[in-house]
Amino acid sequence: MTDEPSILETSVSERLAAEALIVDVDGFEGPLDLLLTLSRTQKVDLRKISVLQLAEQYLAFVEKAKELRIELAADYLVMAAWLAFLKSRLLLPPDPTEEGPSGEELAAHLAFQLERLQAMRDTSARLMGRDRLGRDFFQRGITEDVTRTRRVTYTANILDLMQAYARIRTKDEFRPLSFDARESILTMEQALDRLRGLIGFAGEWTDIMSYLPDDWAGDPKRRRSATASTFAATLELAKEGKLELRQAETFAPLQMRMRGDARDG
Amino acid sequence: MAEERDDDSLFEAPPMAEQERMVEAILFASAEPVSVRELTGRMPHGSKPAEAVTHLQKRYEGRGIRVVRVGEAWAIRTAPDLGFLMQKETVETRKLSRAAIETLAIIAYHQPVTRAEIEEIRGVAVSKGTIDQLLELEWIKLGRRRMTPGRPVTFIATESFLDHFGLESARDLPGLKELRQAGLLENRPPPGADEPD
Amino acid sequence: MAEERDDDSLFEAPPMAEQERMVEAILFASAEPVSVRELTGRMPHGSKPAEAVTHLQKRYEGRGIRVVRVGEAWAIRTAPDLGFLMQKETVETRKLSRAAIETLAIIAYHQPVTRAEIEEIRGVAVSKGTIDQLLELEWIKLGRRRMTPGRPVTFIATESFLDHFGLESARDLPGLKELRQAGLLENRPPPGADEPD
Repeated sequence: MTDEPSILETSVSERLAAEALIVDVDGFEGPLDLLLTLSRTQKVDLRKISVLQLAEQYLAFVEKAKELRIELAADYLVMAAWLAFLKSRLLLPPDPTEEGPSGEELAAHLAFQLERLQAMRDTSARLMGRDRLGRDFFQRGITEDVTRTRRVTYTANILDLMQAYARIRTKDEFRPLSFDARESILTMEQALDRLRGLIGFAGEWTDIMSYLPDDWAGDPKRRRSATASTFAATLELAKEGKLELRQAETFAPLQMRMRGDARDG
Repeated sequence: MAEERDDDSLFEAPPMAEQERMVEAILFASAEPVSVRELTGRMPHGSKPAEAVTHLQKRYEGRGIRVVRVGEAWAIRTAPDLGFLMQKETVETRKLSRAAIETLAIIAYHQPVTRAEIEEIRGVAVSKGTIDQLLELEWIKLGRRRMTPGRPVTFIATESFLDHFGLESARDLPGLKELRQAGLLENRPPPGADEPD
Repeated sequence: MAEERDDDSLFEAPPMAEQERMVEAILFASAEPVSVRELTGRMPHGSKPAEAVTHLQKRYEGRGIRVVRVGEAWAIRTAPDLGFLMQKETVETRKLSRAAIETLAIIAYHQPVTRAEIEEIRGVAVSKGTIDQLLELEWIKLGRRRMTPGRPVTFIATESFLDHFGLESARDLPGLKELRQAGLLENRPPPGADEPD
């Protein structure tokens, strides 16, 4: 019993405070926040805090919560287990064979974390207490002063962009992002092979569309691919001097025929 | 604020120079011209806004902005001879369409990417207008041609894109897992609930 | 471009007093801060807006409106001591949760900072919606990815953040120097941990 004096010797007011804390348990934002609140009862600068005493305060709090059948979230219990470990490290003489950081190092880091959290709390209060735009100082009330040119510009922010991407990708989540639609693509090599075989028959000007493979002329997707690759293939053959191409006007049908010298010879 | 009125300064108006400052701030921040009556209502008791506004008007003579009377009210306006500088202020901003933002997202995440690949990922055709719009906004540009048959052009995101979206580089865009952690994958509207492309 | 050399006077920058007027008009007409780069783009060739704006700032000292620096940009804002006159213009901002305020402060003081680091400092997971809310307010944005395993995304504070809190730059954050000297902005890994992340 005497080895836990700090719990038994707490005054009535401190016990009341502890109970008030328990009622408030939902108000804490995690174990570190709870530790910071508990540390205030020591009424010293955070740099001079007794981590041992703080560990005991925390463990007493968790004990009390158990008595009152208040369920604490797992991370509070994880912290309790860690503090119990820390406490034993701090109380027992250091074991030179033991690996890892010493109790003092761990305690110092905890004190650092508390001090850092407190510092961020203080600065956030200072920040929010500053003169603020729209509350203490103001921007120009009318922005459109001179109406001269009207230019439409489009805008989007990073959230829109990420949401759009997420929307597309979750829709596709179970579909691999590979090109599985190969069966509706006629490659240029295929078209070239085909045309080389047929070119000898093109003595007269003929619409190149008539050279599409039969089974590629129906389905629009296949037709589009076949048209593109066939056209590319005719360009390739024209470059090789095997055929001539002509078009009466923009968007008119493209016609091809065997080159004259090839025809004659 | 209320405590300031407790002593005998209660009925003493602030000095004219101070009143002038007040009129200046009010006219600046108001969305509409402000009448003398409204100024009187907003300024400390005993103030003479009509006088203050005249001083202010004089002070701004020849400056880049002027104090002008608009009917019964007062406003601050830019000097008319500087109107040529203001052309940028009359820009109308519109939200980018869903088709455009999705196309842009795909280009940003997958660049360099061809139009066929964009269509593959989106699962719908990408209209020429969409690509043109993004090109015009200078958020995308043409990249190297893909060394595949037909040598299709690819699209990549531009510096202006990074600028506009406040990114240092396109690699800084968060991945799907990070998007999920940020809760951005949940507000997904049900399919078909949105406007068509 | 080459033709500019043909007639010197044609492209001579306006006198500094005139440039000051121009900067005054441009800053005045825009609700958002205007960067020096944009000023340069809008003013006649050869103008020195950075110099003009400094003159202008001096001119407005002690007035009801002030010329303030916001990061790399400049803006005109009403003097904070006159806020009491502006009830009508006050914009009701959504109240930020304590978690959001602390997260914002951590990002501002520790930037660039990863989500894991924010959680390490607060000792609790960053709840869903907190980062979202700050992004939506445009007070934070994505920074460069951290070059550590997993290449986590980082967050940094924006120009709007500076504007909202009346800060000239992130270096002017209150207490920054003291915090740094006290070592409280260091990313100190827990003893015995190999990898901070």
